[in-house]
Order: sequence, then C-alpha cells, then structure tokens
Amino acid sequence: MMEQRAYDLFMQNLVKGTSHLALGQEAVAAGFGEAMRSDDYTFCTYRGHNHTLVRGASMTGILGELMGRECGLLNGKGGSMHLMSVEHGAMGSYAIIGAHMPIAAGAAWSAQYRESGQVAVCFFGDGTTNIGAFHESLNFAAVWSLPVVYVCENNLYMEYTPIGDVTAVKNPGADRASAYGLEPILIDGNDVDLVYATAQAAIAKARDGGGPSLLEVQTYRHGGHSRADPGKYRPDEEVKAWLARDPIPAYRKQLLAAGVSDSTLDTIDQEVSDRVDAAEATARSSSPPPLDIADTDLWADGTSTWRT
Amino acid sequence: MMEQRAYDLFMQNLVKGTSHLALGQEAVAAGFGEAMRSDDYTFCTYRGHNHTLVRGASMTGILGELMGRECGLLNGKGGSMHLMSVEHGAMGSYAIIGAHMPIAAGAAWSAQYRESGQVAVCFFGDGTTNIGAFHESLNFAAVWSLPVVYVCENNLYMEYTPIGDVTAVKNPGADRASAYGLEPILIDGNDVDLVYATAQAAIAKARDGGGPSLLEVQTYRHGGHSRADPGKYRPDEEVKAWLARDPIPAYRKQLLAAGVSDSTLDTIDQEVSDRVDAAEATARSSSPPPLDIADTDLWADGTSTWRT
Amino acid sequence: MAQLSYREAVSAAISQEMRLDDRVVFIGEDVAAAGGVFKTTEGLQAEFGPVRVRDTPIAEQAILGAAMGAAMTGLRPVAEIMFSDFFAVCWDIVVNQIAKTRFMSAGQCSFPLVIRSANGGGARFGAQHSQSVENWAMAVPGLKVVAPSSPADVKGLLAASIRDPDPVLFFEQKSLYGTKGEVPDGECVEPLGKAKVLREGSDVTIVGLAAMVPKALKAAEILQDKHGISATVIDVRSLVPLDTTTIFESVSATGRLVTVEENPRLCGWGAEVSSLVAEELFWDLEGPIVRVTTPHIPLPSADALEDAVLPSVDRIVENVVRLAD
Amino acid sequence: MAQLSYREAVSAAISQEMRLDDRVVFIGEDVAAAGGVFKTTEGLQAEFGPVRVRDTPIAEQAILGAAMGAAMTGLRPVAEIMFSDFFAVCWDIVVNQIAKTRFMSAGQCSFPLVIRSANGGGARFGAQHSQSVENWAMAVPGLKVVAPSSPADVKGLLAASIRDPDPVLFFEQKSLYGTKGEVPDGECVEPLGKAKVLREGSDVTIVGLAAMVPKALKAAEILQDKHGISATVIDVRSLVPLDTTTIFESVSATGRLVTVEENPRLCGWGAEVSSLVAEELFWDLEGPIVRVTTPHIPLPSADALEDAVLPSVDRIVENVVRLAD
Ligand SMILES: Cc1ncc(C[n+]2csc(CCOP(=O)(O)OP(=O)(O)O)c2C)c(N)n1
Ligand SMILES: Cc1ncc(C[n+]2csc(CCOP(=O)(O)OP(=O)(O)O)c2C)c(N)n1
Ligand SMILES: [Mg+2]
Ligand SMILES: [Mg+2]
Repeated sequence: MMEQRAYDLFMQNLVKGTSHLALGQEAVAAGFGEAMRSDDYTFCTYRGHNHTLVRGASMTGILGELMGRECGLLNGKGGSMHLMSVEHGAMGSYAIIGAHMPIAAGAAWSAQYRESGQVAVCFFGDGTTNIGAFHESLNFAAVWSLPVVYVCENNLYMEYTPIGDVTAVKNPGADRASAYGLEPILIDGNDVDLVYATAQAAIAKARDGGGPSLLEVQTYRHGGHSRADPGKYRPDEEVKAWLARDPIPAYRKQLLAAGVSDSTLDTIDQEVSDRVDAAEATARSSSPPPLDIADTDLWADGTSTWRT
Repeated sequence: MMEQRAYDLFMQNLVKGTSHLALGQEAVAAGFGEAMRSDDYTFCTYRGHNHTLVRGASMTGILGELMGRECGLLNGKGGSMHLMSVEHGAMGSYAIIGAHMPIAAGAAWSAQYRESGQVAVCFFGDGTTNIGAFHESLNFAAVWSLPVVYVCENNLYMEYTPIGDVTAVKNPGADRASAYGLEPILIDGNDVDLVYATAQAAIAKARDGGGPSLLEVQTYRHGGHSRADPGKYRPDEEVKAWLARDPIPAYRKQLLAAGVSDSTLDTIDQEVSDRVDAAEATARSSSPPPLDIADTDLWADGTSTWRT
Repeated sequence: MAQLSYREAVSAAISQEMRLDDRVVFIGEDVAAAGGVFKTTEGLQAEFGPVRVRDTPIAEQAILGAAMGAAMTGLRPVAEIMFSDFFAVCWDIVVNQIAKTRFMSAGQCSFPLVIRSANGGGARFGAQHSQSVENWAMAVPGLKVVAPSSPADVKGLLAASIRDPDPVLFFEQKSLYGTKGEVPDGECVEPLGKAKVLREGSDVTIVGLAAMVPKALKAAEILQDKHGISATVIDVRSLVPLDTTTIFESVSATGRLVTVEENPRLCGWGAEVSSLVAEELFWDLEGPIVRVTTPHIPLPSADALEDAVLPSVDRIVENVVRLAD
Repeated sequence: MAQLSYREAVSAAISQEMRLDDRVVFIGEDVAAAGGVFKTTEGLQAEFGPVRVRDTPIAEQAILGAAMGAAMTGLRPVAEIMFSDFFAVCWDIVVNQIAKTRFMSAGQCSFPLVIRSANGGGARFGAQHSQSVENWAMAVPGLKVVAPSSPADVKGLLAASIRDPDPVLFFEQKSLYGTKGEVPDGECVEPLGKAKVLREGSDVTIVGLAAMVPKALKAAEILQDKHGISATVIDVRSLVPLDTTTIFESVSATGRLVTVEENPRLCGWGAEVSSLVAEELFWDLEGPIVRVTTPHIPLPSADALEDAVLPSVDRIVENVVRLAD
C-alpha cells in the first residue's frame, strides 16, 4: 500500500503542461486517495488533476482532456478545470470558488438517505474559506450531520495574494471549525503518512454517522497559480524552504530508510514514467472531438433541443 | 437621556398594523439609537421600523409608507420592508437575508476612507448567521478593520423554525466571532441599559480605529414572524416567560425605582400616544402616490428611460 | 374532478410523486414542520416524515447545492426557493453548476431535480419579493422552465417536472395561489413542452404565461364583445422546451402576435418569441409584433402603483386594438 | 494618438479618472499588488497607493456590497469581478440591491459605481469561465450596461462609466484584450448610450457588440467583395441606455436587420433589438430579422469545439446571404 502511495506520488509529478498544477501538494491527493473506499465521492477544484487520477481515472483521459482531444475524460467538452469520472467516484472538478462545497454536502446527504455508507470528500484551497458557500456548506453539513470530509489545502496563497492579507484568522480552516461545532484539525500536508492517517480517521467517523469534519492541511504549490503565472510574488526564501520539503523526495527517503531498495524505487519511477509517456502518446495521437458533440448531452435524452 | 430612551421604547410599542413587527425587541433599537452619533449609519432588515424611527425618521413617513401613501418615507415605492431615511443616517431596510451586511461594510469603508469618524451599525437576525453574506461580510470587515458594528438580534426563530434546529452552534452570533478574530459578546437584549452600554463601547471602538465588532443580543419577538403568522409553533411556556420579560414594563419599573414619578411616565406615555395618533391620522388622510412616480428615480437624472 | 386551489395543487403533486417514488425528497426553508410560508406544502412532513421532508437553514446555496449533489447520486430532490427573487443569492449553483455539469461531463450524470419558487407581483411585497424572473432562467442553457396558470397545470406539470430527468425550474405565480379550478382525480401528469390553446380566434394570437393567462383570456372576451376582434389565447406553460409549433401554427393563421409578460421589458421571454416569429414566420405576419410587459422598472410597493405598472386587462385590450387598426 | 491594447486602455481609463477625482477607488481580487489576472490594472497600486487600490478576499458579495455601501456614502468605487461568470455568486447584490435601491427609496441616494468584468469565450477556459452574460444584466432594470469593442472605446466609455452617477456594468471582452488600436491622447471620455456606425451600406444592417464587432466588419467586407451585398455595421456599445435611434435609422434605410450575439440564443440582447424593430419598424422591413448567436448550450472547452459554436465570420456571411436571397 505504501508502494501504491509512492506510485501515486511519483505519478503526479509527471503530469505536465496544464493549467492549474498541484506540484508540491501531491501528498494530499495520495493520502486521501488511499484512505477512500472505491465508492466514496471526490469533489475537487480546477486544481484537481491529482485528486481525479488517484480515484482511478485514466491518465490518457486526463491528458487527453487537457489537450482538448476526443479521448479526453469529457471528450474535450469540460477541459482542464472540470475533470470528472463518475464511474470512479470522481464527481467533478468545479471552477467557481466554493461552489462544489454544498454539492459535496448533497452527495453526502444522498448517501445518508440511501444508507449506503459512502462518504464525500471535498477539497478546496485556503482562499476558498472566505467565500459564502464555504460557510453555508459547513453549517448545513454539521446540522444534518452529513458524512462529508472538507479538506482545506492551505498553500498560503489565493491566486497571487498571500492568504494572510485577506483572512481574519491565522489558520483559515482550523480557526473556523468551532463556528460549526467542529474540532479544529491542522496537519502537515506534505507528510503523506500523516495525511493518510488523518483522512482515515475523518472518513471513518463520517462513515460511522459521526458527521462532517473540516481538516486544514498545510502545503505549498511549487509553481504559480496557473500556466500564466510565474509566481514572482513569493519570497525566494519561502519557495526555497518549501522546495526542500517536497513530499516526493521526502517520501522516497522515508521508503529507503524503511528498507525499500533504491532499485525498487527506480523501477517504479521508470514504470510510472513509461505509463505517462504512453498516455501522452495516446492523447497526442487522439483526434480533436467531432464537432457535432457540441450539440449533445445537455439533456438526459442526449440532445440540446430547446424547442419543438 | 434615559427619558429619551423610555420615550423611544414607548413609542415603538405603538407602531401597529404592519408586516414584520419587533414588539418585544424594542430595547435593542432604543439602546443603539441612543448610542449612535447623528451622522452614523444604520442598516437594517424588513424588521426595521424601530431602527429607522430611532434615527429620527418621521413617524408619519413610516406609517404612511406602511400604508402605501404619498406621505410615506419612500412615497409608497418601497413599502414596509424597505424603510429608509438617508438624511437621518437610516441607510435602508433590506429584505434579502444577509444582503445588507456587506453594504454596511461598504459604508464603513467609505467612512474610513473619508476619515469622517462615522460608524455603521448593522442589525440582523439569528437566522441570518447561516447565509453566505454573513460570513463574507465579517471576514471582509475584520481584514480591512472597518468601523462597523454587526448586531445579531437573536429572537430564537428564523421564520417559523427554531434557530437551534438549523444552526451548528448554540449562540449563532457569539460562537462565530472567533472565526473572524473577534471577541465573543453575548448580552441580554431586553436590558436597555446594558444594550446601550454595550453599543457605546463597540461604537467607540470602531470610531477609534479598533475595527468591527459582532454582538449577539438575546431577545424575543412577541408576535409571529409577519402579519400572516400567528406564531403557533412556539411553546406557550416560552412565550409566557418572554412576555414576562417585556422590556417596556421592565424599564418603566426601573425608572420608577430610580425616582421618576408615575405621573411623569404617564405623561410621556400620553404624549407618545398622541403623537402616534396624529401620525396615523396624517398618514390616513394622505393620498395614494400619483401614478406617474412609478416611472421616476430609477436613474440619477430622475427618469427610468432605457433607450434613446 | 376535485376543486383545488393553485396552492393546494402544489402539495397534491409532490405527495403524488413521493408516494410513487422513494427517491423523491423535499427540502427548503420553513417548508416542513410549518408547511411553507405560502402554505403550499402543508401536510407533507406529516405524511412522509422528517427524513424525506426537511427544513433547512437560511442558506440557499446550500439548499440548491445539496439538491444538485443528491440528484447526481441517485435521489430526485425537490427544493423550494421561497421567493424567486432569492434565486439571485444562489444563482451560481443554478446557472454555473446545475445547468452546465451534464453538458461539460459529456453526459456522465444527470440532474433530475426540481426547484420550485413563488414568482411575481401583485402582493404589495415591494421590489425584492415581487419580480417575475422566468426570463432569467430561460436565458440559461441547461434549465427547463415551467410556469403554470391553473391548478390542474400545477399538479400535472409539477408531477412531470419531478419525473423529468433534467433540472426544472418551476415558477408558481404568487398572485394565483388563491385561485381555484378543477383538477383531475387520480394520477395526473401533463407533458412538459406543450403550449395550450385556451381560446381560438382568427384575428390575433395572444400569448401569455402564468398570471398573464387569465388576464389575456379576459382581454379576449372584451375584444370580442366590444371590438369585434377574435383572439386566440395561448398559454405557453413551458418556456424551455418552448412549443414553437403551437405558437407558429396560430400566428400563421391569424397573422398577428401579441405577447403578454409580467417581467420587466428588456430581454423578456416575449422578446425571444417575437424574434423567433420575426425570423421564421415573417412572411405570414400582417402587422407588427406587439409586446405588453411591465415597464423596465423594479416593482413599486404601494397597491395603486403596483396595479398601474403590471400588465392589466385594459392594457392588453388597448394594445391589441392598436395593432388591429 | 497612441497605440494601446484593449487591456492597457482599461488602466489608462481608471488612472485618468483617479487622477481627477479622489473619490474614485478600485478594489477586486488580485487586482492591486499583482495588477489583475488579465494584467488590466498593472501599475495602479504603484501610482495611487494601497488605500485607493486594494486587494480583497475571494468574496464577491462583500466586494460588490462594499462598492454599493461606499457609493451611497460619497465614494465612486470601481470594482472588478474577475470573470463575468462569477456575477452568479453575487447576483443578489447586483440585481436586488444595487439596481433597485435608488428606485425603491424614491431617489434618496444614488449609486455611482462601476463593476468591470472579463466577459466571453474564445480562450478555451471551459463553460464556467467563458460566458457572455451582458444579456443577464440588460434584463435587470436599474443597471447600465456597456461593452466596448476597441481600445479607444474601452478608455472613453470606461471613463464615462466612472463619471456616470448610476451603476454601470462594464463588460470587457476577454478575446479582445490583446487587440490594439489608436487611443486619443489626453483626457478621453465617450458618452454612454450612443451606438456607432462603423461602416455604411445600403442592403442590410448588421448590429454587433464587443467581440462580434470585428467579426461583423470582416463579414461586411466579404459580403461586399464576394456577394455584392452592401452592409451597414453598427457597434451597439451600450445595451442600456440603448441607442434605438441609430439602429432604427439604419434599419429604415436598409430594410433588413441581422444581429450578431456571442451569448447563447435564448433571451439575448438581439432578441430585444429584434422585438423592438418588429414592433416599431415593422412596415420598413423588407425581410425577416435574423439573429446569429451561439447555440443555446454552455461553451465547450476544446478549441475545435469552441470555435465551432461561437459565431464566426462565415456564419454571419451565410446568414446575411440567406436573408438577402
Ligand atoms: C467565485 C470565484 N471567484 C474568483 C475566482 C478566481 N479564482 C480562481 S482560483 C482563485 C484562488 C483560489 O485560492 P485557493 O482557494 O487558495 O485555491 P488554490 O488555487 O490555492 O488551490 C481565484 C480567486 C473563481 N474561480 N471563482
Ligand atoms: C435570502 C433570503 N432567504 C429567505 C428569505 C425569507 N425570510 C425572510 S425573514 C426570514 C427569517 C429570518 O430570520 P432571522 O434572521 O432570525 O430574522 P428575524 O425575522 O427573526 O428578525 C426568512 C427566511 C429572505 N428574505 N431572503
Ligand atoms: Mg491557496
Ligand atoms: Mg430570528
């Protein structure tokens, strides 16, 4: 299982060329992905490639979607910010800040109503804690005791603005848990084992009828906010310090210390790299989507007809 | 000044026949009205008749507006839920839950920018603490250290639903202050002297650059939510207990104990009653608004023209 | 046939569907224990219990987000937005999330949900509780939009909306809640996307929606009696899907079209209908297309003012007469 | 005359007005220290300082509520909503508060504020970052609605919007940010509510807005060169107030109208213009009124798909040719 996680981590690092990367934040997706049951629900943001991948969505589908190809998870209709793979419980990536938080509550409500034992896990950023939907969702989930785990990935910045400049509390997630009758939980999000353990506990609690959790995991994105952003607003020191805490080499070190051999890890690296190469090649060779799909699937009958 | 406050209180009790009454909550408006400077700003809700009156708006204007007459504060264009008297600092009554909270922050921002020393005071109910605009406003006001005092009048119910059924914390205002780095403040809202003192302190702090406050004042509305509601969902015991804590007779008792004579108070009662009678008579005899005002004042040029 | 009020038909439809399908659940503010501020959902919690019929906090984004998340994972939620003006506080969930996600995901999941809301003026509630906003909804791809004018249609169309596999915004007109009418006994479902010809005439086609329908019918009587003008009256009933077939057939026959809208003028549904006819039926037209709407202003509160600005029977008559001249 | 990009013209207008009037302040997300995600407001904080040019939390209701409260108490705020799709998360403040309060209060206060936003498609951002929503705004009484197509108009119309005593929604078209054009030196203000005739022709009037204007101009060239059809091209520029005078004059002369809209079909501004012409200019028309729009769907993300659904020069040409036949 550890290897699986390492595998996931490495894998993430190799997904390139897109819009909102989570390089540096891989431990969060890896830890949660491992802790979830296969029928649990993931809701994430535009920065959701990792979260979608770890649920089992195909790498070709993801890369193809980023490239706007027919083989994309959404046939090119969604794009980088909207990855979704319902068959894998990846219930969508939402690009309006906070909007997916009540939707995740709704999926949790449905699980509660159907007594299915499923849990919804919802990822969002530090900046998202200042928008109204955050507040409505947390209160709603708490009052209805819904099986949903809200995970604030605090990477210190909204887009280009430091989170401390626009937030009334130091820890945007943890310092607000009490406003919803929840326990404050604040962890190092670059420690994949800790993330995994914390995720397991919160998911188990939700599954057992213990209601929602709000977790704040502290991490950092190595790059800018999006492709257009070189991230120059960040102090060099800060970037350097966090690069030194890159979860991937850190975890490699840990695995080595635990006795996994260098060559085993190199093999995994190579395998992952090969898989990424293959996925990229497949996506590259996939055609652009046929134009007539633009008119399909607005409605459940497959059409987009609005008149008789 | 005490007498002025008593006067206000009595006065409130006599405003009748409208939509969303605040009978039982008079001490809040009276206490705050006294504590505000004449150029401070009030923002309130549909349950805002008292808050508008204590700023100095004409009683005839208020009753006339409730009746849809030309003499109304808004010439009948606003109605019971939208009382406003800008010349008195009563910056409007807003009927969408939470919407006025960021607007109050804006007025406070303007005061801060103009260095005018003005403070904005914003009243809202317990139910309002669960909507997104509440959260956005509090964080925004705290981060910009705005001179605004947010006052949650906790009357135990949203419309017909007990606040405890839909809120994750016991005290919907006070238990959330810390989420915005603010001190929790919870007071008896039926004790007019306490309200006054608390208001004074929060307003002084805001005026001195100390930033926003969030106060929760506990009170009760004697009647139903609105004209259509007999309020039957409330346990008899509860209603009885709160009627026994009616701030108006309570304050009368206090004034008597402080040595104000019965006859002085009776005289005030009578004066107020006469003023209400006079206002009512004037409003009744006022005509309906001329129909052509429906086309006016959409734009600053006085017209509502949208085309050439 | 039973006589039901428009208001009673709402709970009749919801309870009919809840009996048939366990996946149907109903949530909103003050809707459950108290039966709703318009008393449209009285008795539902008593019959179906507090798990299926549930009160929410004042948090419209949470309500509709919850409905969306539930719909995409197997339930068929009905949610209430108390007044349609309040769509503005949760518009993102409606237009950016619910309306788009099926399309964006290339059909990976569907959103069988209904959002009911009390729409429109005439109750002297003032500008923030009186708008007709069905045109806001019509402008958004991915939403079906229904607005009934009679108790029978409330029951049949709401039942159909609940069964529909797509998101439906169901606009109940406040000013009609008290009206009564015959509603068929037993299971009652009326297909979406069909306009209804309520009166046949040869000179002009009057197209209305919701509260404008009874006014249009009244106007048609006066036009016939006082002016010798014979009008067809069509109740659109559903803006999306839009039954252009029925409307076009009639306009082809009469050569004249008048739309009657409660919404403020600009970009109302009547503009869309007018533009469709002006494009596709131009050669059949015998005169201008006239729109009767509320002027492009917010609704004033005073009774005299509100009555003066909402489209009235007289205003409809005048406009048709002007057109026919 | 200087060459400026559409993007640069934004900050040119804001800085021009901030220099002239201390009451003008500017707020938004990532707009101050970082100069905005589209780099439209670079340099403003450096020139005017962090009190007048200020970054906000991600809280659009707070941003626009703050702008409203400030406008009614003496400031002239300019606020940015980063993408116009995000209007949905703060729509209540726009439509129920800002738009209505002057009317409801019988004119007790005014709301001199501007909300700028990046609008429209073509950037492959997907359905939640690409909509054209100027028709949402046009449908709401109490909002002025402006959408420029050239750098000169960005500067002149944005300056005029800031000076205007009423709330203006100012839509900057994303796909035009990189375009360049001559902008007059010195103080530059262009009155609101005037459409602009960019090309005069005798056979048909093509009316466009924002990014559709250069496409319409290109189409007009092709129509002339390849089909011998002479087209007038009008840039609407401001939807409210709407310059019906200029549009009507041209349609009276040509007898034919084609509108070109980037928004999805239903209830677009073109429907309103069409319905006005069908009502008031019917007898001058020599053929159907044709609307060219994006189909009534959300925008797909892939470049091939997005290009296929947005109105193209070819689609405009085809429609005009069809009409002229
Ligand atoms: C309602 C809304 N406002 C603004 C934006 C633009 N925006 C996209 S990402 C972002 C920053 C989000 O910060 P955070 O929540 O910390 O997430 P991160 O990007 O750091 O993962 C902003 C402001 C948006 N997408 N939606
Ligand atoms: C956004 C919005 N949702 C719902 C309503 C309907 N509504 C009006 S008053 C009210 C209850 C408000 O409760 P609270 O904040 O406690 O204020 P109170 O009426 O008790 O003074 C509700 C739900 C509204 N006006 N606006
Ligand atoms: Mg962040
Ligand atoms: Mg209350």
